[in-house]
Amino acid sequence: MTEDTKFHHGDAPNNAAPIVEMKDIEKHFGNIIALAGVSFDVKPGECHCLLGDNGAGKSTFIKTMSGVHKPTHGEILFEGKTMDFSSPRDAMEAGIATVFQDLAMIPLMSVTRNFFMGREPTIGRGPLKRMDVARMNEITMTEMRQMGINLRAPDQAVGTLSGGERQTVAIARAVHFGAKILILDEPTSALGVRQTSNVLATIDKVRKQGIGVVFISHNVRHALAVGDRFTVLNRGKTLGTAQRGEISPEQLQDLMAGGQEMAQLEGSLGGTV
Amino acid sequence: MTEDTKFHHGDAPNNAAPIVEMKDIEKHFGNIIALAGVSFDVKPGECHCLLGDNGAGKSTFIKTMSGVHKPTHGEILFEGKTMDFSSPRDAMEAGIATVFQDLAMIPLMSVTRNFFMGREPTIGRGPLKRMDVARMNEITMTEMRQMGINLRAPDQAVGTLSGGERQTVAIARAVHFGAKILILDEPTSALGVRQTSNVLATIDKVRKQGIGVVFISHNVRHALAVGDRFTVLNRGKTLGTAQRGEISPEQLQDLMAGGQEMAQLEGSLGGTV
Amino acid sequence: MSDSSPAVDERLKSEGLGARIMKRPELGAIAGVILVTVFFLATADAAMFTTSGIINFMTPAAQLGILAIGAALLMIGGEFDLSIGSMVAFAGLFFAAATVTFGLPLVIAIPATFVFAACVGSINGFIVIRSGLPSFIVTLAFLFILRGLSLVGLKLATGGSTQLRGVRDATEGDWLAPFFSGDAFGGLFAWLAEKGIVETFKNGNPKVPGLPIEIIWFVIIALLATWVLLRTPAGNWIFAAGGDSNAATNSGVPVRRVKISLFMVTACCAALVAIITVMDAGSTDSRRGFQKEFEAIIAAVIGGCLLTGGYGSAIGAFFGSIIFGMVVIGLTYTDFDQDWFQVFLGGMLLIAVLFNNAIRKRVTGER
Amino acid sequence: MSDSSPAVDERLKSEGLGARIMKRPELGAIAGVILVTVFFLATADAAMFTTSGIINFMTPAAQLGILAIGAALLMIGGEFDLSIGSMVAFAGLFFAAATVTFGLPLVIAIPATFVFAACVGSINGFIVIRSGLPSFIVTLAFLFILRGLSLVGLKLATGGSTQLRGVRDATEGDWLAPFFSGDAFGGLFAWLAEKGIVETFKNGNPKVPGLPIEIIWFVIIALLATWVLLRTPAGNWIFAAGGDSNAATNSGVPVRRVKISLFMVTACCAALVAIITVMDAGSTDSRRGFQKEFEAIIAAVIGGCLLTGGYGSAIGAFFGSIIFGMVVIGLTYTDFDQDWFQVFLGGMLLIAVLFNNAIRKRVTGER
Amino acid sequence: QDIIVVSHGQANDPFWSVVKNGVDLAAQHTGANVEYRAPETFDMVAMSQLIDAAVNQEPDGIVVSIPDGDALGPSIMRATQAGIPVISMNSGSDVAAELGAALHVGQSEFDAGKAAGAKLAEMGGTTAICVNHEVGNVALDLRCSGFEEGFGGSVEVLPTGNDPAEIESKVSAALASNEDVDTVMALGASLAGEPSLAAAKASGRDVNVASFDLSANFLESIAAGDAAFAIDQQQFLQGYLPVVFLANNAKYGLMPGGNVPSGPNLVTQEKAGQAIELSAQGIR
Ligand SMILES: Nc1ncnc2c1ncn2[C@@H]1O[C@H](COP(=O)(O)OP(=O)(O)OP(=O)(O)O)[C@@H](O)[C@H]1O
Ligand SMILES: Nc1ncnc2c1ncn2[C@@H]1O[C@H](COP(=O)(O)OP(=O)(O)OP(=O)(O)O)[C@@H](O)[C@H]1O
Ligand SMILES: [Mg+2]
Ligand SMILES: [Mg+2]
Repeated sequence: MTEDTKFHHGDAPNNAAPIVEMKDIEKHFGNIIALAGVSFDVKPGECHCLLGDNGAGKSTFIKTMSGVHKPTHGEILFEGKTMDFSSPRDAMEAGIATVFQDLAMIPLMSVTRNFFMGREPTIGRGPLKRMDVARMNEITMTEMRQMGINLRAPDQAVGTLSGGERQTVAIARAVHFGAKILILDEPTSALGVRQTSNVLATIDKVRKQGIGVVFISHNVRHALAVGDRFTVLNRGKTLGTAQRGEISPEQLQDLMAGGQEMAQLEGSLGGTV
Repeated sequence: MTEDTKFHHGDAPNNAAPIVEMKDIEKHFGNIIALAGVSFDVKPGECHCLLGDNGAGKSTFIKTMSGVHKPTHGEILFEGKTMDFSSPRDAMEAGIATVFQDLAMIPLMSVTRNFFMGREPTIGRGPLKRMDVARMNEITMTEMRQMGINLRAPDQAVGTLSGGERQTVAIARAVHFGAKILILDEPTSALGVRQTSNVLATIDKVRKQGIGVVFISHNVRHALAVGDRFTVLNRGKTLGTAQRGEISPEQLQDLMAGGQEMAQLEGSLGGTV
Repeated sequence: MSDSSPAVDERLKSEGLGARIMKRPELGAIAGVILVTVFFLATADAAMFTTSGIINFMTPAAQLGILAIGAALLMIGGEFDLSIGSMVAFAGLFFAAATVTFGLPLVIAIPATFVFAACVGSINGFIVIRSGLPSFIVTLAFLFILRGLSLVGLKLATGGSTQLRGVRDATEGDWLAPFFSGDAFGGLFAWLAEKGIVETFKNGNPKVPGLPIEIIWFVIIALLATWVLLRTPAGNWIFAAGGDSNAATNSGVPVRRVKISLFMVTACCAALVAIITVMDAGSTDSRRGFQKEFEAIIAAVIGGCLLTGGYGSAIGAFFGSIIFGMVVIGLTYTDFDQDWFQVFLGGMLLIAVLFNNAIRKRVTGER
Repeated sequence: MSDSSPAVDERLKSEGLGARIMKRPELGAIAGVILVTVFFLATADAAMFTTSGIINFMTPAAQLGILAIGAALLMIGGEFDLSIGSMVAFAGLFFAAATVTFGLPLVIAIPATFVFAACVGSINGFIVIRSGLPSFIVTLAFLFILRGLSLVGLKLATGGSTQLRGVRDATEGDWLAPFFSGDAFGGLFAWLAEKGIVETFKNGNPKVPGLPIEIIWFVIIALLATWVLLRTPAGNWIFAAGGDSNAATNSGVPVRRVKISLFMVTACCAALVAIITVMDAGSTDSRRGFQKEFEAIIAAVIGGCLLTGGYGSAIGAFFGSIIFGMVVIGLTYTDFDQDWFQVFLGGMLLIAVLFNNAIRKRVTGER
Repeated sequence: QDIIVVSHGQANDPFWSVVKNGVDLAAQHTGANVEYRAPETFDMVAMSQLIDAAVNQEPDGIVVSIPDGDALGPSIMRATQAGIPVISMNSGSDVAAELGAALHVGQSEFDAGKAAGAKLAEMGGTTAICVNHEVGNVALDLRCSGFEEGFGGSVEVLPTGNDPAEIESKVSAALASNEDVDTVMALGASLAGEPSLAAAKASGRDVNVASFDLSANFLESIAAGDAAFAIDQQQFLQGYLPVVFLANNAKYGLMPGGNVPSGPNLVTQEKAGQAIELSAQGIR
């Protein structure tokens, strides 16, 4: 496992003001405590990795960031101002685009319709204002091809796509609409090797444009490949945040496992799973 | 990337009769050709990896193996006899357990009920025959703990579990019921590092018991860690099958990418994504 | 890999008894029952909550409830049956014709009716499964077909009338009759009346001759259905089939068999109601059971079943039927003008369901 | 990364025009229409397919269809409205009272009726959204409430009767009236009759005085709804909201606003039917629109809408209504014993839907 | 005094709303506390339960309609055995006495149908349709079969729904497919009579349309000579009289000695004018 990558890191000034700052977020579901006080921020142009064991609360956390859940307790600052997103649409309009772990796609609808869901481009005006279907189809096919997926047709129903194709639609959509912050919840989990490297390259690209990226992954290697900072969650709490270079892959992997010992595989996987 | 692992490989005699043999399978959905003639077999005690790009047809292929789809063309031999599973239940009764990519879980039902869905243990008899709820809960908790997940309660609805927790339920279930063949469609995609190493260790364990394992993954490292043979699919066709040791990780990765060039990441990920 | 489960998970808040109870869909509807009871205690004639009054509203609730429990099982299993109302008429005709026209004894007529109903139910189920059409449209067709056949059959059996009478005479004295008609525990009630524990009319007759048999069936079926749903593999399959029939099939649940069986069970529930009401009324006509499919679904939904399947309970349907029965009959004990009846009926239903929902959310802390 | 898309993907078989057409849910129902037409061509009196016969069955089909299209939009959006039938009665009362009792001109009465209906619809929607209860149960409550209020309101407006008359006198001569009542293209039809293209009575009058205005509304609304569904962002949101409201919300679709708007649209469809029928009949009574909610849902489902939401089309509902209207009216043109009416109705519906389904599967190669 | 009326017709049915108006007026006149109850649809089982509910309240009298003596018998007998005076109205003249009812106010549906049939046959009808908007409702079925008997000629029952537009189309269809039809008998004036009339007019043929019960619009058509006649059973009296009887019975122990026939009363062109106003007020 090597750390010298072709991506350039650390360009983002460490002292830039964060775009989003989450302070001491708690989230309870009935009697279940999913988050027990987590603080986190994202600065422009950085890729902040959120890591942690299964069930640590990563998805719950980014869902409060993108307006899906209201935090039970805690404060969200967006560009310095207290924010209270009442719906994901609000968050989106503020410039936060998210790839959810469950992808948030409608299986019965076509790829194009899913791609532009909620933000359809229109042409014409007055009563003749309508979706620009031709452009929508074209954008969809192009963006998907850039991610390494050749769709047969833009009107195939998402429910009939393969797992990786579907995930790619969600990523391409978020990238297309991500204005200030791009949140990716395990975006590469179902992707093939080619698509994965495209996604990692894309993360690097959008970061260079000054967009803040929140990247959740279970793959230490993917995280280290693109991450500038690493925050590890465990059982609803933060275990700490590390800068790139401050921490070794093995240390990071240990933290991600929640400090518990792992099965006897170390050797076979060259240190990191 | 190293190839010497702690698992023992190649124990299964290469000349053992395959448990399942699939010959020249084709599958069409309406006018979409998902599989264009794929042959494949699994022998007892081996882990046969099925690899390939997104949309290559891996999931479709294993679904024909586990009785979900009927092949449009081709033959399935189970223990030497032509088999025509009319439903997944038939396949299951023959001893094939599957973790589907979409997990096949009912979100509104509890973990325990999902775990035993279709194969509930009972106690009592006659009209008093009933599910052995206490035992079911206990088995569920134990099996999940073995995979590295501490559930809060066995009656939590699966829909409220985290992505990785949910995937673990599906894996634990298949392992618990897998009698002759265990099919795992990207089982580690949502898992944390600890859980992943547990799953890989589990694959090794069941293989030692003489069960044939079909393992689908996009992670070359995971495949190489446990695989005995590797079959690569591309656009609905087989690119070929290789024995462990006959092929280098880089070659394999190239095959999985469908022979197309990858983004400029090679360096950063130490050769394999 | 070997970390032992901590005795108490720090990620769980402790939870009151109330929250634990209210989480069960089968008990949520109780809040509605209580609200409706309080409302009628305040507004209705005191006669409503005497023994006879309670039995009076429990009788229609029980008849509806038997259907509602069948409908609830089917809804949990992910399907509808709109033909149960017509099935009541059709099975009623079959049963009445068997006893009156063909003079069969109950011991033959009753099983025959059930078998017959189950067959029709399985046809429903078979078409739904084979065609992949929504059960809504298939059973809707049977709503019309069975209703039409009841009319034709009645005219055949009676030679032109749409009413077939004489069932009471035909079944009188049959040893099976007490299980399907009349009142149970008549002696007990007479004794209670003597002791002054249940009310009597001015002339001394006990106001309640006994516990109507349908109430007993209702309770038995509710318990049985609850047992099946919560404690047997079949129950697990029903939830699974309704929750996501694809996932269930892929996990090895025999979804087709489950669904067809549920259609048969629902049809048998309709047949049971048909037998009970025909024997009680002594006659049948082609309007019997009219719109009962609708009311059964209402009761099941009030009781917390989801229309989309996979969630609900038999006990919920039990209380849902009681709420519905209480509101419908209860309003007649109040002084409201009949013109306003439907307004109140709708309002009460809405308030009961909203209340039940609000209480549940509050208690379980859900949002 | 830069592989260009191959001109023809080798993973696609070529596909006939038939398959491409049948894949669209909006056109699947055509097979049913054709089947029903063929059936009646074979069995019914020739009068059924004369111009006057066609208009005769198209009129109820159109009235139903306007409701069905509203219901279809709502169903695609994932909700039900069981109160549309009662809404027809209630909006009819409102409209009749506005014109007769208060003597308002149509230019005020009609918009007022629509605004009023939209308000009631939004109340429905608001309760559904806020409480999270299934719309089935909420709108069911409004089914009863609105029906009851229509009765109470009628008695108030008339001083005791359940029929409010005089609408025709009150609206006669109003310049807006021709848009909502009577027949269009009267001149054209007279001319056609003269030329012998449409049939005439023996005395030379054309048998058809014109095209009933509801048919024109029906077609316009079907086209409009199709346009909205297929070509506007709102349509995309409707499909998304019904397909998976969680996923839609998370993707930034304003699901609440979409659903509340749909409830308002549906209520306005009911109001339109109310205005048309009240002006045509010249009177309204408390039974107007009875069970229309049910028929509207039937028509939408025949036309391919899924009850679970997220799938369907307005054109499907259009053809579904025509199938339903044709079967209901068409059977009167046949020689079948009318006792068998419901049996045939159910059977025809089932066969039409099965046929349509089978054809679609065959053509698209789906299994 | 408390008096409860249980009928099989819904309050929003135009026919029964007139009965209810009669009940309400009687309540005013006698000062009794009267309640009107009916099941949601024509449902004998539900109706028997409503009677049971009424008996439980031990009123001073119960008024019932009896469309099915078998189904309602036990409930009615329970009332009479409990010493509650019962008067039957509208339907059930045949079984009323047997069940212990003090008397019956009403007309036999069958006889009314027969009278109408005879009258229409006399007007020259040979082929008729009987528009039944609620098939299986025994009261309506009886009207049709009575009509069939009285009419003598060929009669076809036309089953329809509850929707005026549908009824109009169906009558049109029936007229178009059988050129011989010269008579249409509707079973309810506003629901079926008016649309039948519209269909008959549109057909351009000379068709006699008659209807059971009254509605203002239909009466106007009778007055204008478009419709033949309407059969009025003066159901206002069926609501009014029993309540008055029972109130007086409770007060003074008085009760008439026999059944009161409230109809039938054929409203023809001459008599229609006067009925229109009353019908618009819900009295006829
Ligand atoms: N709606 C809910 N109701 C109850 N519990 C919930 C709900 N959503 C999440 N949880 C619980 O909260 C915890 C955190 O879940 P979350 O999905 O945030 O984990 P995660 O870190 O994303 O895990 P993974 O890596 O497996 O995706 C889990 O234990 C889960 O069971
Ligand atoms: N039901 C279906 N209808 C139409 N096309 C389908 C259907 N199921 C799969 N396909 C298509 O078949 C191809 C193969 O799909 P499959 O799910 O087998 O891919 P996969 O190899 O599992 O990919 P991934 O790695 O992304 O999971 C895909 O292009 C998909 O779009
Ligand atoms: Mg997660
Ligand atoms: Mg796959």
